[in-house]
Amino acid sequence: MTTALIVAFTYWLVYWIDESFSWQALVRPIVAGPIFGLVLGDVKTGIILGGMLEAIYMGVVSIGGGAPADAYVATALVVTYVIQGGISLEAGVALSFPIGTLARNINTLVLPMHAYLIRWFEKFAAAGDYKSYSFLQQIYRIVFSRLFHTIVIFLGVWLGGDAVVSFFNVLPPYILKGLTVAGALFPAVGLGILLTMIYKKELTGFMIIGFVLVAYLGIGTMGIALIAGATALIFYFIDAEKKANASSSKGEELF
Amino acid sequence: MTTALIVAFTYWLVYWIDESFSWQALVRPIVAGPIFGLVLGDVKTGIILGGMLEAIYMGVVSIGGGAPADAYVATALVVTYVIQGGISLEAGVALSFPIGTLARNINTLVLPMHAYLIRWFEKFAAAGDYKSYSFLQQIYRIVFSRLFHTIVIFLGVWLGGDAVVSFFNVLPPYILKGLTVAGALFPAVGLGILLTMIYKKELTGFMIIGFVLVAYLGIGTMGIALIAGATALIFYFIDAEKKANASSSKGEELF
Amino acid sequence: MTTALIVAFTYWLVYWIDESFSWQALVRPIVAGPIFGLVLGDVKTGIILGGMLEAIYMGVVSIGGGAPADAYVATALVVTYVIQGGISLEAGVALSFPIGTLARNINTLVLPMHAYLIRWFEKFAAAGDYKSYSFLQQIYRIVFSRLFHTIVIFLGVWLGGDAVVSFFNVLPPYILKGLTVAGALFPAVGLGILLTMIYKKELTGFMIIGFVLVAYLGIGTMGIALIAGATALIFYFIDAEKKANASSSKGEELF
Amino acid sequence: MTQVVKGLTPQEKKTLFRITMRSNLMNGSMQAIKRQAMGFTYALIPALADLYKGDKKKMAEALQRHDTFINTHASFGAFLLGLVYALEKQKAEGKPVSSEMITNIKASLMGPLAGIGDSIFHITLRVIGAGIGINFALEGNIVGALIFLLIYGGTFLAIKYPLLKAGYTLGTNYLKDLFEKGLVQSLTKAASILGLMMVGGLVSSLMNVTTPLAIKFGETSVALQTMLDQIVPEALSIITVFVVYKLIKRKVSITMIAFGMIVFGIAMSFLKIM
Amino acid sequence: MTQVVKGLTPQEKKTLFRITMRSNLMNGSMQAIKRQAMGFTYALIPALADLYKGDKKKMAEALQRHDTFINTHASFGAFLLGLVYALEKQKAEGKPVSSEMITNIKASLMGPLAGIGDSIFHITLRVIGAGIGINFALEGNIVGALIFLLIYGGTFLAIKYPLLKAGYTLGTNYLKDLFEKGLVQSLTKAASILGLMMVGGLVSSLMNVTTPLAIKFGETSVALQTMLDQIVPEALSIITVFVVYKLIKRKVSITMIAFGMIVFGIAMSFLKIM
Amino acid sequence: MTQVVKGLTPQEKKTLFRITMRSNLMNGSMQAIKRQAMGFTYALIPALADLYKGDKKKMAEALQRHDTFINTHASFGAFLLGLVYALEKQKAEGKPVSSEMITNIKASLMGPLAGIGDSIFHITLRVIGAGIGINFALEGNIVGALIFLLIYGGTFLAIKYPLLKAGYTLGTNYLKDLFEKGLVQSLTKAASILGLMMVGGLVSSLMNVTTPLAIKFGETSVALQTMLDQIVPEALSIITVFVVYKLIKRKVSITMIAFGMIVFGIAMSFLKIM
Ligand SMILES: OC[C@H]1O[C@H](O)[C@@H](O)[C@@H](O)[C@@H]1O
Ligand SMILES: OC[C@H]1O[C@H](O)[C@@H](O)[C@@H](O)[C@@H]1O
Ligand SMILES: OC[C@H]1O[C@H](O)[C@@H](O)[C@@H](O)[C@@H]1O
Repeated sequence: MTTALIVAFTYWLVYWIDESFSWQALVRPIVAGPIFGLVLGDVKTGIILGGMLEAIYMGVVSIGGGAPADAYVATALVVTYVIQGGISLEAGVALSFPIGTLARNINTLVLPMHAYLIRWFEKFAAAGDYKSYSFLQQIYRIVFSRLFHTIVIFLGVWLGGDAVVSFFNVLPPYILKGLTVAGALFPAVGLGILLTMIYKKELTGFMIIGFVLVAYLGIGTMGIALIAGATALIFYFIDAEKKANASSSKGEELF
Repeated sequence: MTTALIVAFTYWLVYWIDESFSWQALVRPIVAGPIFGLVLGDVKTGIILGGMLEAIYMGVVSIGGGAPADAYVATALVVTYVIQGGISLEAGVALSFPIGTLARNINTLVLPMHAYLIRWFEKFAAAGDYKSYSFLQQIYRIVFSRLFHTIVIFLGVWLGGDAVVSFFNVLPPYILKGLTVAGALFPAVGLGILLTMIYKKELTGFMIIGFVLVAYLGIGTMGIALIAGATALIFYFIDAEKKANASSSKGEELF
Repeated sequence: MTTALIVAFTYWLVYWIDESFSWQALVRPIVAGPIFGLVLGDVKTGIILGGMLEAIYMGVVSIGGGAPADAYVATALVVTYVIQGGISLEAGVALSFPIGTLARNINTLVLPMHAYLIRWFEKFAAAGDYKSYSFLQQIYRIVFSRLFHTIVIFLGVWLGGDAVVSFFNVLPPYILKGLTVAGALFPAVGLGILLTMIYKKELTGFMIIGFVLVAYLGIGTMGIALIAGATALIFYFIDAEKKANASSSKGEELF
Repeated sequence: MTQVVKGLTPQEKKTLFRITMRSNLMNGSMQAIKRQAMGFTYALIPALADLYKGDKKKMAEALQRHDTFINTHASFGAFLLGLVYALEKQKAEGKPVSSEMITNIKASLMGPLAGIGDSIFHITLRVIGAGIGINFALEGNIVGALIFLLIYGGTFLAIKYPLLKAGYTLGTNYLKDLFEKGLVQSLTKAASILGLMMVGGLVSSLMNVTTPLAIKFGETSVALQTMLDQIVPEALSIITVFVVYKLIKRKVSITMIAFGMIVFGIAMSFLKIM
Repeated sequence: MTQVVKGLTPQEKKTLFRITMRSNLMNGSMQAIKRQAMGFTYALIPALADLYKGDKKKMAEALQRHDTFINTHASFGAFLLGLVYALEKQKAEGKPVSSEMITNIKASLMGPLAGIGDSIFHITLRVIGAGIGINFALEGNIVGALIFLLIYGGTFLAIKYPLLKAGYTLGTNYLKDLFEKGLVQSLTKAASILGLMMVGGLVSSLMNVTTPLAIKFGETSVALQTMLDQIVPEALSIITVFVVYKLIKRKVSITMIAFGMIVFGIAMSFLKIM
Repeated sequence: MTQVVKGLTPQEKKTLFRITMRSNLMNGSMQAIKRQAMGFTYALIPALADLYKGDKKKMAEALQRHDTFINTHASFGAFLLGLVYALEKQKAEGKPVSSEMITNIKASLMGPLAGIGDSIFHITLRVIGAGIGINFALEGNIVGALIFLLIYGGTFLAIKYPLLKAGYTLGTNYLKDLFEKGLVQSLTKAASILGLMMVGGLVSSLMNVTTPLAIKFGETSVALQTMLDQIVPEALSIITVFVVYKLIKRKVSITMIAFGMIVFGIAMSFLKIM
């Protein structure tokens, strides 16, 4: 139970620090792995496992609030199971997937609580009480934001890896294979959310061009960023010039 | 002569079916080969020869009405010569080229007949007699469309491959080599016709870009189709917006 | 001293011929090398050395008047040093770099002289005396253009390679390495000058696209020239159409 | 472009279906003079019959209006059939749709549609289908032919009705836009851009004109083709297409050009230039 | 876009700095309902305090104006904070800046900024940082984590203040332009172009949905994936994104979609389709 | 742009030819102050002599008008000579062509033409010619020099007259268009687009600034260059060009910059940073 308390507290503290920058950096496996390794007395294993988990979770990022798995919870529990429970590194990595996917849904479970807190903010706003508004923001993030996650971590460590491991061992192989397949689909969630935010049918052509440049020419994300930025610049100035001409009948030119 | 009749009839029938969908599918060597093989009692040879001929005639397609060789006539005769005349597969393939090129010109020879039929259509149109117009369309395609081709096939089989082979055997090697060179030039015919239909000097730039994407970046036809479609979309919406702004002085925006 | 005179005269003559076409062709190492070899009695060495120097100076060109090294002076002296002074081909090539870089600055040293001549042109122009103006152009280019360069060549050959070589031999290795590093930076001079002449912030996007096409897709200079030409055409016609629509309220279309 | 018309009447549906069936004969009376003039008119007749049945004079006008040169892709042409059906309908209903308007739309869209259709079907899908099928065929496996029929032939047929409906929808719902905002022009231009980019690409992917010429000096030799490739790859292919284009513009017949190519090819091969 | 405001007053500087500090908590009270509504408002409070301190009513209006759904990248969102600060300032000074205007600008820019920020940080820099760092990590070297923090985390922090200032400068110096010439629209459109091109690219680089299905005929077999790749590579990835997009549009929850993917994945794996 | 003027008079032809000849001396009195001012004027004199022979005052004005800073590619500049000849002719005939107009056109086109000409000749053709020629040269074969002269030097000369004529034609036939429709601006913009895209490409193809620096931690080490390449390849080259551009804008002389580079290079090599 001491271990459970330590890991849970570390989970909360690191999240709190990371979140103080809206950073999503300390909570990545590659950083969080060593930290949990440190508090559990085996930094090296933490580092290595962090690297292994990062390799898997590299593409699982929170876009539009839509990460399909919780890499941070998975890292916390898996590092603990390996160091304390003595399961192998590989088994730990295999475990990380169902854990991460299940953990993602804590956010959904605590939604009613969040909905309740939102109403407080609205009250302060209506009263023009910006000081209380600010204060609540602090309370929210420190106390409520990861309350349940922390409890889950505590329970997960307390109940122990054995229970979890034995559970996954009885699963037929196509289940784990299926989770891998699902993993390949997950990034579509974030992209889908982004699309609902920015898609306009008139601009479909640009999306297709971005796709072709990567799929057919393998131009890489940075290359596509440069091309996209350049294209945006070009169309911005075309548009700006058009607007300038329209508003001033004198027909002055931007370029 | 029975063989000649069977092959000629098959030629006409398959063309008729294919043409009932404006399909240009059954008449391709890869499909027509097996069919002629079937009626001649050696499907397997038909299939293989069809594959070999398709490999050669893959790029010879009717664009703008401008195919430079008749792959279908070549397939009919070559398959027959190989199965019936006992010449080798390779010799058959070599023969296909001069045969296909010569056969292409049947269309030109029968042009006066077509010109005559056209006037009938015009008469029915002027009389508003759409039923006779429709009827003539059926007669035209069933009876006249491939009348001479069918006769040529009949004669070609009747006179036999030997005559044709011995004719080509006396040719010096640079002749066949020259036909290959000509084959490399042929696709220019279809492309040239297409250009006369769509080329506008103001859009030259787009043609160059399409060229560079394939010639320098090897992007493939489907990739270029996607890029071209995307570009067309972009310019369509730019144009449409411009038109919208021009027609409504209120300056409403499409995007 | 005869050699010095011959080499210096050759230098002046070849420059004069080349310059009669504003050519920058005869003065390239690959052509000038054989010529100096010829007058020094060893064409073969001249050809080979010319090739070696060209390989090094290939990227060193005069853009916007901004070549960072004088390949022609370097060629003249190095070929002479190798053929007459008997130093090795490789040593000659190594020498070419400091020589070329130093020689570049002769232009700066003689600037006051040029400034003086400029005023003569201005006088003739003010008088509408186009004949004298033309005459002065001839005098300028034949006599003054390379006067000091020719003297430098004369001195360089007269004093001999030994002096120069022994000078460079005492240099620590990082100096020559440093010159190579500088050589990699030099093309930035010409590009920087060009940019001051054509850069407009509204067109930055096009520059970025050009960069990406080469840096990420390795499209080559000719490919980029085609793409750039095509893009320019497209935007020219878009612009022209816009102008046409604006000037004629009848809304006639260019395309 | 492909919105579904919600309130398509049973009559419209029936007519659209009948046009689709008849469009199968688009290439039926193809010849070098008026190309698919009769095939196109034939396909349109169900629509004309609906609209002008009672009126011999209008029917004659309509038949004559369409019995003119047209050349387009047999399957993508369905889009044009749909659009023209919509136009004829508006015209029959008394809307200000002139005969010229219909003719112009046909003339301006047939080329781009041919470019798109030929690229997708005659070139891309046919080559993919044949490429996969040939391996089977060479082993004597009939599956090769079937794969080809599926990939090329199947899509060819499947696409007709949707395209026809899309054309009709566009013509019916957006006619006002199409004319008032000059969107037909925009559409034509966009289609031409699409077509021209693909033709540009096809010059490189479809053709491969090369020369074996080499310049020899002593021991070293330079292949002319290598030099050309360094300047502009496929330069000879481009020149060939350009020459053919110019010849056609000058009314040289296709047959003449094809024969010319054979003579030229034999000559070049005799001279060892190509 | 990134010109430096020459005459930034000490007060403005102080406020900008305080907004930057507070913007660190942008994701602080993130939830699925109003996302960063509170984080954004919290970050803006130094500005609102300056402008509306004396006036409870205006302060309440401003707080309520911003306490609404917003979702953007935590670091690129700083640009929006700067722009909104400038708008609020003009509004407080009596310029014709309506409440709707501010809301519209937020609504139209948050998506594009998210697209850009997510692409650069969540995807590019994170992957580069992790890619380099992982090698060290697998050897048990803590440097891996530090490299990751530097490349991804360092730039994340470093970019905030400059972006905030750029947004404020744009809002202050070019407001007239922005509105009169419709440049906000142009900006939004340009940002959307940027975002959409990157999303298009990400479909291919981020996803890799494939099928092991093969069609067997006798000895030869054709992998379905090979055929798909020849037609459109990553076709299955595109379809997946499109389906998810449609589901979200139809208000299916993210959790449902994620669970559905797991169920689907297991089913496909059971059936050996994927 | 390259239409042939049908009715070119013998006088015009003669003048165009003489300008071509004289344009060979374009770089003749090149110096850092007014660059090709005199070379350009010298080349134009046959035209000026035709137009203003009788009129000393107008001749003086014309000479002074052109005896000003100009810097362009010696061979592509011929296009500008042709255009200016046409403008001077219109002016001499009393058309409303002002002196400023001529100066503006020269100023706006000289840069783009330099960009295009330098890219094609100084860089592309020279590198191709040299690349092929060097192999011969290294074997002691004189053919290398000849190939270079042919590929680079031959095209350089061959292009002058056609470009001159194209410029003159454009100026003569489309002058009305050019001014009324603002096509000179369009032309300049198009030329700038062309030039800038090529300069963008040249940064990558012409330059290759790298660093051998590596960060070592225990056994593993990361090459800084590898990291840079993953973020933006040729990042150092871009920075170098940008710094030089800024220095030139701040009036630092080319000589200073070149010397600075040598000092910098030696320092970097001494410190093992580059
Ligand atoms: O997509 C924008 C934004 O959405 C949510 O706020 C989170 O997923 C962030 O990580 C992401 O940057
Ligand atoms: O090019 C359009 C069209 O032209 C002719 O009708 C035939 O060659 C068809 O195969 C082709 O699709
Ligand atoms: O850049 C244009 C032009 O500038 C100067 O005149 C010289 O460097 C030429 O070589 C160059 O072509």
